[in-house]
Amino acid sequence: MSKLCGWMPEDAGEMMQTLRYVVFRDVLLAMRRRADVATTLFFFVIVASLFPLGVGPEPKLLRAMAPGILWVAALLASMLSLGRLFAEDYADGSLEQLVLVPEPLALVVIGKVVAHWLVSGLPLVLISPVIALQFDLPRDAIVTLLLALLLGTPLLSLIGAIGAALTVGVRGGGVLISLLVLPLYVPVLIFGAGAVDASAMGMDASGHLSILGALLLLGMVLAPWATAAALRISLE
Amino acid sequence: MSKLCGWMPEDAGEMMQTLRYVVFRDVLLAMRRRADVATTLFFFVIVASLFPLGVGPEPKLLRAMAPGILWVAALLASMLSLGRLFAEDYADGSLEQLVLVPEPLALVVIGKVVAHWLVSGLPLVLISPVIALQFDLPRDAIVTLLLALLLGTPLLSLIGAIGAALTVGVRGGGVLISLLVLPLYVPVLIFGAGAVDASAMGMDASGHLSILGALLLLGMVLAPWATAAALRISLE
Amino acid sequence: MIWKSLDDFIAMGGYGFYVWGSYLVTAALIGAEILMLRARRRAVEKARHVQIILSEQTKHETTT
Amino acid sequence: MKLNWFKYASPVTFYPLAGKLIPWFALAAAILTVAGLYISFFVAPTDFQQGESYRIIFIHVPAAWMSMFIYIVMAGWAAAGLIFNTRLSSMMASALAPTGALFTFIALWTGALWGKPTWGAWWVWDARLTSELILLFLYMGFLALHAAIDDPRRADRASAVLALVGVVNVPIIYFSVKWWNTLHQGASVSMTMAPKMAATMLLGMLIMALACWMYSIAAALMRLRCIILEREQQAEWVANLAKEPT
Amino acid sequence: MLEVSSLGCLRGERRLFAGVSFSLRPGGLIWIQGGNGSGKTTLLRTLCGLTHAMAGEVRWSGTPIQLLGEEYRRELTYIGHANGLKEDLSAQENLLVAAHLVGQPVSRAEVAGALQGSGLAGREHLAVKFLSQGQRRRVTLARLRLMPPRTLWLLDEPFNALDTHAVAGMRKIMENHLSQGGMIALTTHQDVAIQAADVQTLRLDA
Amino acid sequence: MLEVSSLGCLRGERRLFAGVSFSLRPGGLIWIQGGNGSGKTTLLRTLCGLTHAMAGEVRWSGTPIQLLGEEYRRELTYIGHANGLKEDLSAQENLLVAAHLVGQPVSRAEVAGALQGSGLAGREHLAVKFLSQGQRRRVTLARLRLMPPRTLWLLDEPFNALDTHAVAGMRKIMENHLSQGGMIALTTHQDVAIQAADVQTLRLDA
Ligand code: HEM
Ligand SMILES: Nc1ncnc2c1ncn2[C@@H]1O[C@H](COP(=O)(O)OP(=O)(O)OP(=O)(O)O)[C@@H](O)[C@H]1O
Ligand SMILES: Nc1ncnc2c1ncn2[C@@H]1O[C@H](COP(=O)(O)OP(=O)(O)OP(=O)(O)O)[C@@H](O)[C@H]1O
Ligand SMILES: [Mg+2]
Ligand SMILES: [Mg+2]
Repeated sequence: MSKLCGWMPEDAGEMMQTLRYVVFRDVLLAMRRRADVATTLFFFVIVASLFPLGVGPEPKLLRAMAPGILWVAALLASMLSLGRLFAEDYADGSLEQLVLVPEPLALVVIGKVVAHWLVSGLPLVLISPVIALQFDLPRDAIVTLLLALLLGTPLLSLIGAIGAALTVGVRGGGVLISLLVLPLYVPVLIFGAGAVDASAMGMDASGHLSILGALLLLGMVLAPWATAAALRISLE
Repeated sequence: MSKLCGWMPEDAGEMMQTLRYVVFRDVLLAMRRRADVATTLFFFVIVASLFPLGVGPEPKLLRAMAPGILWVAALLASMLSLGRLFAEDYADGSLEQLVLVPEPLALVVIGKVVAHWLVSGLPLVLISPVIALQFDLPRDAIVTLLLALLLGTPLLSLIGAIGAALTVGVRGGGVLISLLVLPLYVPVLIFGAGAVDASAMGMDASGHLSILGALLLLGMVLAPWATAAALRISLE
Repeated sequence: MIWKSLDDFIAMGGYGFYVWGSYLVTAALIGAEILMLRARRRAVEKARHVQIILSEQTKHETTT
Repeated sequence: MKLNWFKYASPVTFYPLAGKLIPWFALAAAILTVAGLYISFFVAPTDFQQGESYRIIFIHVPAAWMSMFIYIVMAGWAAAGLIFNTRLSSMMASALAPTGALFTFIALWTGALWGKPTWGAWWVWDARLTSELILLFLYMGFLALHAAIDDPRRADRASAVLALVGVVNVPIIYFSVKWWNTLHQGASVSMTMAPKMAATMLLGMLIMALACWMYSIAAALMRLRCIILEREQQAEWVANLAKEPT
Repeated sequence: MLEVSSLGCLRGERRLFAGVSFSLRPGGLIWIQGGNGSGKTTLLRTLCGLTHAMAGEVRWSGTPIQLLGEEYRRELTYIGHANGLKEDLSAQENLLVAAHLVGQPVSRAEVAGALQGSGLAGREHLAVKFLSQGQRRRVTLARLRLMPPRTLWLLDEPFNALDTHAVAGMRKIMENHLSQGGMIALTTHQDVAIQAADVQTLRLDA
Repeated sequence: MLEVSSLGCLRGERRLFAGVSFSLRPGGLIWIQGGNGSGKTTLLRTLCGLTHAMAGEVRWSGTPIQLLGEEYRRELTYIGHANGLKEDLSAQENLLVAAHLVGQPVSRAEVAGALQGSGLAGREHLAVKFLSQGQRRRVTLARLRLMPPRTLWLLDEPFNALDTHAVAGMRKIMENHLSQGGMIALTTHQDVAIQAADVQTLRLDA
């Protein structure tokens, strides 16, 4: 029997392997639908284009709103795809299997978050300058927007993962959960939009950006554990 | 055998009964998962309240933006809850059972749309005056907003149902649905926001409102059939 | 003749970037579409070829 | 007469016919493009208001026309496929969609490049611009839905429903956007052209439009042939095709 | 009477079955057999009109079912592999809603009776998500106990996840239905001996 | 060795089972029996640590499993009622990913072999959503064919939806595993006679 179980080397390489395969699995799943990534992008573009239709075409008004609009669109795009981060795995039983993986659950969570960001966060960051042009933002503000989104979207994925884990197979307490998680997005939005706003008005945005960076660090350290704990509770 | 099958009266009452029970079922389900209703509402509130934070406190600017923002928020909130309109029923097999109901499928669709509106549209209409007050809209505009939302949100549910039916059983449905549905929402957004805008500027909004009403009628006549056709295709 | 020289033609009265940006990108996109159609065609042809060979083989196996 | 029609409504008979037609359309497209470009760049005079930047019109307007026209044709084929359950019609619809989306994108791109020197901005929220953008979204929705469904028959039918819903909505969207813009005047720039379009300009534009038309038909037919082959892999007539040179 | 003539079905590039013909008379049972993936589920779905056949026809009292639509749906109960229960509703609510939706206005007492008969007494008001796999299947099958039943039952692996006691109960229900002139088309991998006057088997194996 | 001592479990206000004790030695099989809803699934989930017990303890080689964590998870394969397959991936991809995730670096050839052994040759590259119910179960169970296997298998109704041929195949795999010193805890409502040296049964009926 020792032969049966002793075959596996226990090292950091194996953790990396687990991480890599979680990422691989989720990215592969997303790639199965060639349209998936493009769809997230288009969603972002469409939402951003809806606001001018509602508010009207005055360029000055639109320029003032642009940072807020872009950030709300980013938040939505990331949130829409987050809903299914664990829900599908839960429904088809593969979440149980992931929890039984012989590595810390937080590692699996990190893998899933990374995959989510690669598939839905990154493309969005890359296309954001084009949309900023539609709102006629100055060049400095566009650079700041890129940086802010680069820091902010992973944070959205990390925070969203906690919410997604808590709402897996909810039993009643769901209202409380959405009360807790949605407000967590608000700081990201305020500092993200604030950075772009500042830079559009010719001020220094580095204060906002460093707060975003600090939040991201905090999120990377805490969120996976919180998510892992939430998942265990949900599966119980 | 004739006794086995002939027991059932065939009349309009029976159609009403089917309709009533579809609505009953979906509202009951929503009440069991109050988190979902709350999330939609919350989302609406957060999107709408974010802008004053992002844009700054100038009341004039805010008032100019208010109709557009409120309508976009309503659009997105309604769309967010669409993902679940048929997807869950599909996953657990009860959509098949609904398609096999011995009444026209369009009737079942109407029932589901009504329930969707009651659960996600109506609460939003009811809370909108509170948010309009945050933007310091005049009283007339608030009344117009209420009326416009009352006409517009059912239309959103009707159009959205088509998109939801088309994406049943398709992975990445949540985001795809928005790509399909949001462009179709544009007229509702324009006339809805236009009505509020007009009335905020002291003009007559009845033109916009009657166009919204006409669109709603058109939607009520056409959308259920399109949705039913889409559902049959998706289940094939 | 409208254009004095090739340079003049390329400069487009100072609007060269916009005019050529339009035409060249259009040409590139249409070219890309044609190439993609070619590639698709070739992929289908290849798959079909493989299938024909396969079906011929199985026919052979079943007859012998 | 009727028999004849249905004969060509089947992929088997249409496939070779399409193969014969493609070179002619391609040739026409090439000749018309050369003629059109010659007129655009060497015959049409400089516009006294906009200078040379106006020469974008010769690609911009044909592309914008094609984008709208192809959508309608596509929806027509989709409807035919849904109602008469003919495979070829649905295939035609999905063969047209990418080309339509391409022309929409070209219209947007050239428009943006024209807007920068003319209006000083890449983009303004003008009615026509906005409705063209929404048209691109509609095309993308059609393509994404088609790509997201694995069973081709189901994909055809589902996206046909979408195209039809879209076609009901396109005029509504168009007029609503138009109205939206006129309601909020203000900073928006209205699209103005030289007061009187010179005859040569019009001629150039029409020839280029015709060239785009021919190109679209050729491209759609080529894509159609690919689709037919992909879908009917297992059919006997496709297998027989291989024995003859194509 | 259900008549099936030379039905054929393609999936992907694969021919699942072809030339399937049979007819089912009042009181008749047909047991559709075949290995995993041989097309039993596909056949049942074709019989209820959810899937279109590539070839052949399904007729109910002589008319093709596509032409009948609602009239045919009114005669039939299909229980697929998925249970079709809403996880957040209780067993009682699920049954009540399902029955009313198909135009069968049952009372609470009748539903309670059916659940009791299925061995779920005491769990009528528990949300279905708390029930065990077999209990869920029992809830789904309890629809067959509600009077008055439809004529034609199409059952896809009804015994899945059921314990032996529940299987015996189901068998009795089915025999009762047949003796009253009902019809059943059934797939199952388990060997359940159903006593009926007219039992056919159909093998779909490739 | 797996030791279970006076395990008890509450669900809602209901006592599912109490005082369950047994031990499973290398080569041993335990067949957990009981009617629908008697707590078999709950017991299996407790054994793999997904659910906490209200009373009693589960020990692996003498240490409570909560203290072991990953070390214990490395020894065990749990196959629940749900298949745990991703519908959009092919059978091959599903197995590859699943094996790598649990730290079992198998090759494509091994996976293909396992699938072939499960009677899925020719369908390795079809997305799982196109497979029939039984074929999906076969894909899930093919994990057990991949070498080198884990020591302790916890199988919840593995034979569900399988045809008789596949059931026989699974039985052989399980017998093979036991003869190599593996352990199995199993629930099933079907009567499958597994030949092994050390077979226990445990009835959970209330
Ligand atoms: C991204 C920017 C633009 C887009 C999306 C766009 C879109 C369109 C569309 C859809 C049409 C066809 C409309 C119809 O036939 O009714 C059109 C026509 C036209 N556009 Fe643009 N356009 C853009 C920018 C511009 C600019 C900057 C100019 C010139 C200053 C311009 C000049 C024209 C002209 C002259 C026509 C032909 C008008 C006619 O046939 O009545 N466009 N454009
Ligand atoms: N797109 C496709 N390409 C190839 N094969 C397909 C496709 N879709 C379905 N199939 C095959 O069609 C069959 C569907 O069978 P069905 O679900 O009817 O089987 P079944 O007899 O009910 O099996 P089970 O006993 O496992 O429930 C499967 O063999 C599946 O592999
Ligand atoms: N919250 C709750 N309140 C009351 N009873 C509950 C609750 N949650 C679960 N149960 C009961 O616990 C039991 C769970 O049983 P479990 O799923 O372990 O059964 P099982 O033996 O696997 O049955 P099956 O053979 O049907 O798979 C069920 O009887 C269920 O009704
Ligand atoms: Mg089946
Ligand atoms: Mg169980």
